[in-house]
Amino acid sequence: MPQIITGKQAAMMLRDNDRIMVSGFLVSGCPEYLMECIVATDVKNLHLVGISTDYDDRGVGKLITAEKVKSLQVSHIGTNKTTQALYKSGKLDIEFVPQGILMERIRAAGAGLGGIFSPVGVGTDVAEGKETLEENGRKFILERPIRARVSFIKAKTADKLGNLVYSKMSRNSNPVMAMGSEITIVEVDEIVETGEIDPEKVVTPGIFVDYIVRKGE
Amino acid sequence: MPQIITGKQAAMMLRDNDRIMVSGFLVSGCPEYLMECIVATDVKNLHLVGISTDYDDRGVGKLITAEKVKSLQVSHIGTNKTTQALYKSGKLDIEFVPQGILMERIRAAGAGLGGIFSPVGVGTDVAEGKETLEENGRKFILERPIRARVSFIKAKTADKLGNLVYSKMSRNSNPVMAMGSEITIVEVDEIVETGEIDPEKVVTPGIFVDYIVRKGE
Amino acid sequence: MEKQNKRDMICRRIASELKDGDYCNLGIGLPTGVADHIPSDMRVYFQSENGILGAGPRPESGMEDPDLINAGGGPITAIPGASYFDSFWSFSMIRGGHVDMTVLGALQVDQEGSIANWMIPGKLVPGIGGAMDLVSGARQVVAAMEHTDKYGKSKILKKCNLPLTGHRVLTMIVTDMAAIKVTDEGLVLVDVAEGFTVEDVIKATDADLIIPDTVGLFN
Amino acid sequence: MEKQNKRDMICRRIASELKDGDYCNLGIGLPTGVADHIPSDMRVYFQSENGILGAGPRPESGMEDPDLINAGGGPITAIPGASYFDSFWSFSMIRGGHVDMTVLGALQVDQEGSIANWMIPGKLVPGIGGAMDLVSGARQVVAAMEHTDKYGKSKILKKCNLPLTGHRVLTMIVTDMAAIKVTDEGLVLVDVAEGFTVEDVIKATDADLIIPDTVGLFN
Repeated sequence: MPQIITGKQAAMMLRDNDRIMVSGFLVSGCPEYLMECIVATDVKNLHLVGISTDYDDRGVGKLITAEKVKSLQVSHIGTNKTTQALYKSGKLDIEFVPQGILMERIRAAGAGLGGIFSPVGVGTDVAEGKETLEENGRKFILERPIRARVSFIKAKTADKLGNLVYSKMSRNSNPVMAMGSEITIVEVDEIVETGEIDPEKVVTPGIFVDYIVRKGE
Repeated sequence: MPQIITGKQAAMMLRDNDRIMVSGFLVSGCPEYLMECIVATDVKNLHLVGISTDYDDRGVGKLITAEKVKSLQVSHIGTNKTTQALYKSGKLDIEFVPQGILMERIRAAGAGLGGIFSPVGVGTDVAEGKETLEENGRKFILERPIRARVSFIKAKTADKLGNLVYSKMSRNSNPVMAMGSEITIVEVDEIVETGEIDPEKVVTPGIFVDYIVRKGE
Repeated sequence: MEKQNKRDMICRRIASELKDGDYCNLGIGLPTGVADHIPSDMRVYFQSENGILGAGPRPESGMEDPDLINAGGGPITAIPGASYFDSFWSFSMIRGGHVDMTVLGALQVDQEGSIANWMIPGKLVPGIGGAMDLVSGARQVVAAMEHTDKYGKSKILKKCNLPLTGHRVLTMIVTDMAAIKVTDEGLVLVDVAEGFTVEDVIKATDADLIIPDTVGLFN
Repeated sequence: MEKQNKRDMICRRIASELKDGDYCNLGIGLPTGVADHIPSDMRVYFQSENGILGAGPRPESGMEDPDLINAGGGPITAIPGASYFDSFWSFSMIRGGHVDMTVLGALQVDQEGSIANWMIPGKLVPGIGGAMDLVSGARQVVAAMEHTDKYGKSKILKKCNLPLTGHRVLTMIVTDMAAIKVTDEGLVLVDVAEGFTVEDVIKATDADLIIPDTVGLFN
């Protein structure tokens, strides 16, 4: 069962060199308030897992601009000039992961799998050094789980048991990131009473949520 | 885009020796009307993939009782005496698959994966002859995708684009089976106009559905 | 002791291992009774692997819904705050270590922490169901069982001889005679059931037992 | 020809490959235009990998929703019958062969059907995004691109020298000069763009082209 805490309390859970996941796709579904709370702390040298680094001044990009991040596992940095500059100057380590495979690797961690055989990137740099499997003439490469210590995610509504509902396309990486870390902290627009969300509509069951932060609090 | 057809038309698509998947967990979520339509055909020697074989006279058990099935990939047969008797007398080949791993293997087929490394059944008969992976002292076994030619699934409501909504716990194996076969045929209680299902509530998007049968038609 | 009393005692002892806010999956048969022994001031959320978190008690007669059933097919209800999901996510939840405890019946268990509960070759072949996933993934894996079979032979063995459901997966074994923790060192006798002595338990157990200085009592 | 006219021509030619009822994913940039050239009596459903099936056109100004965006971050709408899903299922859909066509921009393509579109070492490193998943899974993989770079050099090579996005994955290449099918035998010139001859295309192409007896025209 989750606890309701403040954004500051959430940010203070981080330690230097922590591995974190931050949800969202070009800001949609990103816990921006929590990003601001992290920027306000002294934490440094974070390892960040995310789909992209959003924009210089928006979304998870705020962590990059505030120089909180030393390494990344990410699928795309094209919308963030700071990320690109830091990468080119060698100040940021990046592992580029195909977007769907990033989701698979996080889900593998959250679902207790040892890895998956992926058809993506066979014959490209992504396949280098990875074990392969061949079946009916198709080649697959072994992709390992990606875990973190803390996931920061964003939902529209949580009930007090942590059941989550998202707004439209903002769910993107949220459901898998809710599973992939030891601790999951969700930023929400509103918290409703238990029982107010129809069991059919719950997208992320509360079992995956450890802490709830109401945006701005 | 799916086509609306009759149960008889759906059943007539089957050929002897076909591999099929049938959804449901102890009848909940099973396309029972389609089972009756298949029983009424001459098709034989089906290979059946499912969570269980339900009961002798209900659910997918109707195919077993009608002797339409020659082999099974299944997690549980304890509720069906006919299945157990046929198995003991050697008339039915069965591969027992742990229930969650059955879902993973079907999903792997539907999602283009070559396999997954599973922690389930390590050190048991299920692991026999399978490749292994060791990581941080934990062992995993390679589980291969399970595909079929036709999936028969059951939803509460479909719109004309094949978007599906399920009743309560009846979704069970439906969403993964909708992906795992070349052809997916869904039996529904009702068909509504396109646009009547809220995009947030769609559980199985229409892209996975090829044919829709209204129950009883 | 009557059979129902025995069962209640086993389930009560297992329920005492749960903490407020825990998520728990109960196997069919004997384990189902654990839900009846949760203290009223404690919130425990029951997961059923066929697709619900927040399973509630059996509905009143006439209110059964065929799409609200437990893993044994029996009718259940959904408590406020419940959620439905498909079997793919249900077992992801289970295997990924998100469920705090699973309680399963057993044909045999052994001192390595292995459990056999899915078949007796040539006789009983119900199949694996969700048990193999559950024992591989839940944080605590508890076997709920009778200590001996109908011939008085120990079901807690040095090594299981039936096909295994899980190899070295148990964290606890609770029977009508004893509560036993499974540790890296072996089976530790924690409590004996009222009416039995430590010696009784040792005598009725084929497996080696580690006997600590103090052994508790449960009833 | 003006740049916009060129782009329209490329997109129109690609749109003509789609069938009624198809599901299609459009990459950012040039490919986005394909949606504007679907005949009005044809239903094509657009998937955006960030989580929608049934993406509709840009909303009117002031009606933008930050949670309704395409893969490039631009505002979109949802058509009646649309569905939302997370990225895990979105890419399962893509990799599993459920999407009929993906259209992607390209820096280079080659006669083996390989495509490079995610980086120029030392210069441009936007990252992979969803492109690698898309080329590995969609039933038809179409490159939409200019035939030559700004120095007039062919972007259709014997072998790509930039890091690959996909190895032997393309089914078609459409440029401002030609529509080319990728086959097991090599690149087959299907159509030339109005204003060009077969000879023009051969001269502007580094890759070997197979020229069938009849070559069509598009505009």
